[in-house]
Amino acid sequence: MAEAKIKFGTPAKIPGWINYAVVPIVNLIAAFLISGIVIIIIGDDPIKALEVLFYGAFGYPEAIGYTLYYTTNFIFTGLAVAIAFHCGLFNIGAEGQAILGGLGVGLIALYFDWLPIWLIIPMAMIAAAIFGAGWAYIPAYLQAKRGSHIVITTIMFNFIAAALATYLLVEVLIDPNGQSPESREFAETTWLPFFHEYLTMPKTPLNLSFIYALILSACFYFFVWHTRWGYEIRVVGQNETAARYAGISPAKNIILAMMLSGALAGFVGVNEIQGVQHRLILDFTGGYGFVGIAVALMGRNHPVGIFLAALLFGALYQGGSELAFEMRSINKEMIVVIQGLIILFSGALEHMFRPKIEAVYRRIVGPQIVEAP
Amino acid sequence: MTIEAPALELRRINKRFGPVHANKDITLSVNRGSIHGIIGENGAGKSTLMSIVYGFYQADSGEIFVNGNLCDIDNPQSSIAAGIGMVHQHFMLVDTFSVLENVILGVEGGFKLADGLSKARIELERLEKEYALDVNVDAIVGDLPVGLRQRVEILKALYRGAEILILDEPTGVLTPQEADHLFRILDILRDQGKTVILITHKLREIMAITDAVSVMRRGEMVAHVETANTNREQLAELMVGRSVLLHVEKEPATPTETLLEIKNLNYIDADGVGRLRDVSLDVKAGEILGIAGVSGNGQSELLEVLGGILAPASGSIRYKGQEMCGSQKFTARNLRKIGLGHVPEDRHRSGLVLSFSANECTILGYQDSPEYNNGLRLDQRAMINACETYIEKFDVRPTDPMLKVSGFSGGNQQKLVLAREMEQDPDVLLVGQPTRGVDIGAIEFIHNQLIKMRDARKAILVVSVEIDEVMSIADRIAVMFDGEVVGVIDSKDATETKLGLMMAGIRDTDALDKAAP
Amino acid sequence: DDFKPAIVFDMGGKFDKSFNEAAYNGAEKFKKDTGVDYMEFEVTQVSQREQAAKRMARKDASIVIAMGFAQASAVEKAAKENPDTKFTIIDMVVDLPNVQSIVFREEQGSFLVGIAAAMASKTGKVGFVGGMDIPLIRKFALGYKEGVMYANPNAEVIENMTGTTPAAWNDPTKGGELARSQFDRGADVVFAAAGGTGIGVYQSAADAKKYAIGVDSNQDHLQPGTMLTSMLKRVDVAVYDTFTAAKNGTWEPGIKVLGLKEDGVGFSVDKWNKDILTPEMIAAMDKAKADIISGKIKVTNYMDR
Amino acid sequence: MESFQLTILMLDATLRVATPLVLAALAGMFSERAGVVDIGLEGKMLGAAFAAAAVAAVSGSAWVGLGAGILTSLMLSALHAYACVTHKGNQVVSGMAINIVVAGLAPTLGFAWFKMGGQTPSLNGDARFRSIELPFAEAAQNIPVIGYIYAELISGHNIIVYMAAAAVPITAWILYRTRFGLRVRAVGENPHAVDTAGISVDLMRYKALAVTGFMCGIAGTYLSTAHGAGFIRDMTAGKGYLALAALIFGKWKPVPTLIACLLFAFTDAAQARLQGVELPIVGTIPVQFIQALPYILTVLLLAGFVGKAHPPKAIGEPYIKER
Ligand SMILES: Nc1ncnc2c1ncn2[C@@H]1O[C@H](COP(=O)(O)OP(=O)(O)OP(=O)(O)O)[C@@H](O)[C@H]1O
Ligand SMILES: Nc1ncnc2c1ncn2[C@@H]1O[C@H](COP(=O)(O)OP(=O)(O)OP(=O)(O)O)[C@@H](O)[C@H]1O
Ligand SMILES: [Mg+2]
Ligand SMILES: [Mg+2]
Repeated sequence: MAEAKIKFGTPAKIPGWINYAVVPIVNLIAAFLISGIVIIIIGDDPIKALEVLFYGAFGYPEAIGYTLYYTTNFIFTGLAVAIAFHCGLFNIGAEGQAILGGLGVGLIALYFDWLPIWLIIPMAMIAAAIFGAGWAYIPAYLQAKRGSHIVITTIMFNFIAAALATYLLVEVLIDPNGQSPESREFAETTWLPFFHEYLTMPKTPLNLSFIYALILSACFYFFVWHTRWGYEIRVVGQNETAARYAGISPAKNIILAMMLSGALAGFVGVNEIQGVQHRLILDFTGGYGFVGIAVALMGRNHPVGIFLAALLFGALYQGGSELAFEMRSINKEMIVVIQGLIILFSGALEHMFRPKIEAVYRRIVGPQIVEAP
Repeated sequence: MTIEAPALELRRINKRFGPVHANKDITLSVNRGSIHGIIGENGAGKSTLMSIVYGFYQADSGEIFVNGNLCDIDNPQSSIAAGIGMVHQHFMLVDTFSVLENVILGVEGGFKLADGLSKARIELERLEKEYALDVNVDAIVGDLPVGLRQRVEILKALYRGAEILILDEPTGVLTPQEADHLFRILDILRDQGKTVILITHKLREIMAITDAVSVMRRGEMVAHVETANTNREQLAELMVGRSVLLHVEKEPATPTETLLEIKNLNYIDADGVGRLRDVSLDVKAGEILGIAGVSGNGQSELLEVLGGILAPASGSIRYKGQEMCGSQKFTARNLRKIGLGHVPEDRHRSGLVLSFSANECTILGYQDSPEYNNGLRLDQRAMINACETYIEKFDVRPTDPMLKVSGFSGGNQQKLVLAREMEQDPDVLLVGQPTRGVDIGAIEFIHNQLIKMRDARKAILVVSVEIDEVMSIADRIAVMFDGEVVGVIDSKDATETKLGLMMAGIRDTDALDKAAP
Repeated sequence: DDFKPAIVFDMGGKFDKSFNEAAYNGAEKFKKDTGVDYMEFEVTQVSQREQAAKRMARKDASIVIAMGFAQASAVEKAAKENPDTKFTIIDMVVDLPNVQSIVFREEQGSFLVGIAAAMASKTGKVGFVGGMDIPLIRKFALGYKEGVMYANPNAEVIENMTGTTPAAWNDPTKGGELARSQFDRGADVVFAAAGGTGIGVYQSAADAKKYAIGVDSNQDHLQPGTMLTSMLKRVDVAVYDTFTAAKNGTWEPGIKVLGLKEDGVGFSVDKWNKDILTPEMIAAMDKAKADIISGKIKVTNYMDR
Repeated sequence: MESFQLTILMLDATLRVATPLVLAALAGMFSERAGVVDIGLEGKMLGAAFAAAAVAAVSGSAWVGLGAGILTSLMLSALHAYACVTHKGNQVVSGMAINIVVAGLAPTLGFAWFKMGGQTPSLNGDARFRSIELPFAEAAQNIPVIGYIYAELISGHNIIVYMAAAAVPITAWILYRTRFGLRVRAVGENPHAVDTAGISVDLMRYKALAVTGFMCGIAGTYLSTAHGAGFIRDMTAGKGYLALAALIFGKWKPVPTLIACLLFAFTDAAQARLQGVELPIVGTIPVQFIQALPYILTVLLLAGFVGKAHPPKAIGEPYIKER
């Protein structure tokens, strides 16, 4: 019987640090191992590559500035995708919403730059939110009222947003003295303060948006888990019938969640256009909207997770550019491969090593006997 | 005397789910050609045990013998091969498929479907005749009422040549007529030499149809008895571990003012079908109005219209004298504010959000009540406190308000929903299927709570397909048929036959009187 | 020995089959001829432009070439911060004492190949396929159109742009379809200024046995037999010369305009198109070239409208 | 007459453009009908396009290239299955990861092998699938209307276009008339039912994903060795996502999906002809708006005509037995 007891003894409970630290680290190691093999195949030194990558992301103040600057974008798009997820919606349109957000910033900065600084800066940020939210509103409305599949409509709206931006920058907003499809530079009063203006650190694109992203993350947590509106969004996302039973309108919440999502995505425009570029340009969204999907999913739609995932991708972007710079044989395609492998191992294959790690832990700790309740 | 090997024998089956020891050293022997009942409280481990027999789960240890032979059952395929069939509590059917397609899934007999389908069509016709299991084999399963879906499940098992048929709470969702029909089918099966294992919470069914009963409690097998040598009281006690009152003790009602008044209510669904037709009813403070009827005759729609979920086409609904139809206030949200409680028919579909924790579910529908809100903030402390109170008052197990509700058993989930709606102290309470899938210990408790509310001068409307239940708790009974109220009678005058006739749509009072004893 | 040239490619990457690749070829040639290696970076995110320019400066680059108009503001910032570093930007003007700006007169080269297109066309209809609709591409298109009209005032030019996202530079299937649609409508010569998308255009022309005109570098070898000629934009030469000048100490800031006169643009005559590009066409183009240089023919620069 | 001919030529273009969409969308149909979301269509196509072009260039045979394309796509599909079926990983993330890895890996390998900047050599001769003239096409050319349609629209495509055309009825037949199809549909609707019927859910999903990989391989091969003539990085240019949209648009059913693909392809062909055209009243519409037209049209159609879609019920959920 004793033997049987041991056999059926409840396995020891797996402590949090295994799940939240050991497993992700093992996943990352696996991704780097495979990347290393690819690097060996193309004839370079993987250990050095890893060193350069890490050094490039965190090794010196400028690197950290850049890493956090990228992180900022990923926080915005990660939160954007996550809030829609909480409402059971798959927002692939963060990219287009970010374009519109930038447009909102640009219009305010270009046409209202006579306003005082304390007014124009928040106005531009609000415009980003309104434009992003407005762009998300149409697919949301169509989903809520007409049942049009939001995945398709948001994909389509990405293309339409790109077309709109190209048109405006080529025909309307283009700097009359310039030749490239970008607007004139904004007045300095519209710029967000850079970190390096206030802290002793080298010049980097890191600006106030980063703090703003952190504040929004806290708001996100509070909103989703500690307000009735967040609660209602989650009910709709988990069980629409229950929502209707509880007097919660699915349509209203779908639209609300998507507009919040669009507004969050629009803030990429704040970071990029208002914070860094100081002029409207094309392609500033740089795929952040798509990577936001991976960030949200890897971060379990929770702001802490999203921050960590965003930091990972920020580090990859910045460390990757250092890598491309320092190592001749590693070009931008190779960086893409490494990023893909990390998404694969830490995202899609995240459960691959978990049982083995847990088994190892159990073997070390030994079984515990717990009686059924 | 030749000792025939039992059709099914289990020896020392153990199964754990994490910390829960769902099956502890279970031993069971089922005779061939018998109907064997298994009873036990919610979460006692019945479904788990049967899932092990069917190969859906694997036991941590133990042995399974079929017809005296040790069987290594590690997936449903080996169990099917051993002649075991199972009708799961939640049907394992593909809703978008036809009956025929569902039946042949897994035993298609060849790459091209056409051959298998025509073969199955013939075979099914035979089976349907032999076991009185008529269903239209070309119907889409999703369109069928539950009773018929269950027959599809039985056909599926028989088509696979099942000799031992396991049914997990088959009558939980059936109307009495459907249940009777099922029992006739089971009888035929037994007569044909098949073995049936029946899991149920309804002692009446056990007494009516089984040959032997096994009782489980908290993962253990606590008793085996011949049905002939036992009675309901004894079984109830074995199950719950204490004596249970099987009848509801209540004083006669003393109804006062009308709190809910429905006049000429009509509802037309999305397909343009009239689901409620000129329904007129009233419920007074201090009484329970029971709505009986075969499911699908408009009761569900009535509840949802009254709950502010569906919009009526015409008619009048007055809550506490306030006209609701056509009013801006006629939404589920506002009705709750006015003092309406609503326990939905289906706890999984609408009453709960399964992925939420218990405390989050306790505010479903009341999420904007000041009680749970502190400015912008949802007051987590208040939510947990409320949940703890409910858990304590309604004896919900487990007792942790932070647990996900999907981890609670059906009976305990039902208690959580009831607690939520009752503890808001509504003046009018709508209750759909109060005890569906709930064990008798919990049934007793739930019924007593409803009576207590009645005695606190609340108006209660209970929809149930269980005639027993309606008769024992309601003061007046309205019977619905095809969207109409066939009649309203005092429960003192109600008999099973009379209600049965009304449920079939017969209004003729003479016939009713004649039917009366 | 301590001469350290550097080059920053833009988003298309150094293998974009046109502009950046031409620069890459120039840099490679410089490396081969002088044995001096160069630093390089391919921009993938907009913010990397500035980062790259500054990093090159910090790494003590002797000369930094920035490819493409989009790098203007990055170069401006980096040049201001590093007044001792030499910068050369191609395709755009940045007015700073340590910046050299090289711009090409694409319209002049396009004008010439427009003449060839009009002369080679039997139907009097010719096509143009652009990548993204941006001013630079319109500059090509406008010069081309004027050249076509110059040679045949009755000719018709069918103009198509590939897309509105950067994917438009790398969509050969779409390019091929656009070309076919122009052929369907009667065009029989097509000029592509669309990066990698052009590959599909040339393939389509080869499949349909129509003529195509390459762009930036000499692309005649891609489909020998149907490549009428290529509009050359000597980015490779510009890069090579810039490095060389910087090495020899003859590099000078200011604006450098490379047109027909400077041999900065032109058309290709080689073994692959010698059977198609007739002496009459070459003569006509040479004459127009002389007239443009002398100012007799004015080709509109889209940017100066 | 001329506008008739132009219409036919435009439809002809529609078929060419629709081919990879149809193949990829039908490929996705198997995966999604089996309950596995596949946004990795893009990556599989790109991988196949690369492998096919590379192998065709080396071997000189388009058919060998096709084999390589299919094999590559199958391997990527197996990876997707390994992540989402075996390890219950998130299907969207897995698809995205595959897209990203392939987008980087194909040019990296291409550069290493061919030293042509990530491109493969231009394919010609047998290394490429050529147009097939159907019998009598030449002769029929001059018969008005019918003959012209036959010669221009029906005849003169490469073999993969015909494969795509055949793939629609074949897919419908497999899905609705065979045991495999029945099980695929069942596993996407209710995997528990499939499991209790004694069929392995995981194995079914692997099989369905294998079919997806197979068809995606053909779609990718088409891009680089039939429609185009060589691989260039990112050459799928979003076709995988468009195919997915067509699949959803077509409500996961073969014929409506085909129609959606044709619609996308047609608007694409039409917009090429609308660019710069002077329209009455509005004048010349900016190119960007013409280019956005297919997308705007799709949204309008979705909002106006296509009702609520009912996706396979179990889609996106990894199957976990002990629920
Ligand atoms: N898949 C599972 N994972 C974890 N625990 C489980 C699982 N299935 C069952 N359990 C636990 O095992 C115990 C027995 O459950 P089981 O479903 O067998 O009960 P039951 O007797 O069928 O109850 P009911 O009468 O409500 O149907 C319960 O405590 C339940 O919480
Ligand atoms: N993931 C899980 N973790 C813990 N227990 C679970 C889990 N899933 C199911 N259970 C338990 O398994 C048992 C059986 O689940 P099932 O869905 O059959 O519910 P049930 O109790 O029979 O309810 P009902 O009769 O209302 O359907 C329940 O007691 C439930 O508590
Ligand atoms: Mg059960
Ligand atoms: Mg139950």
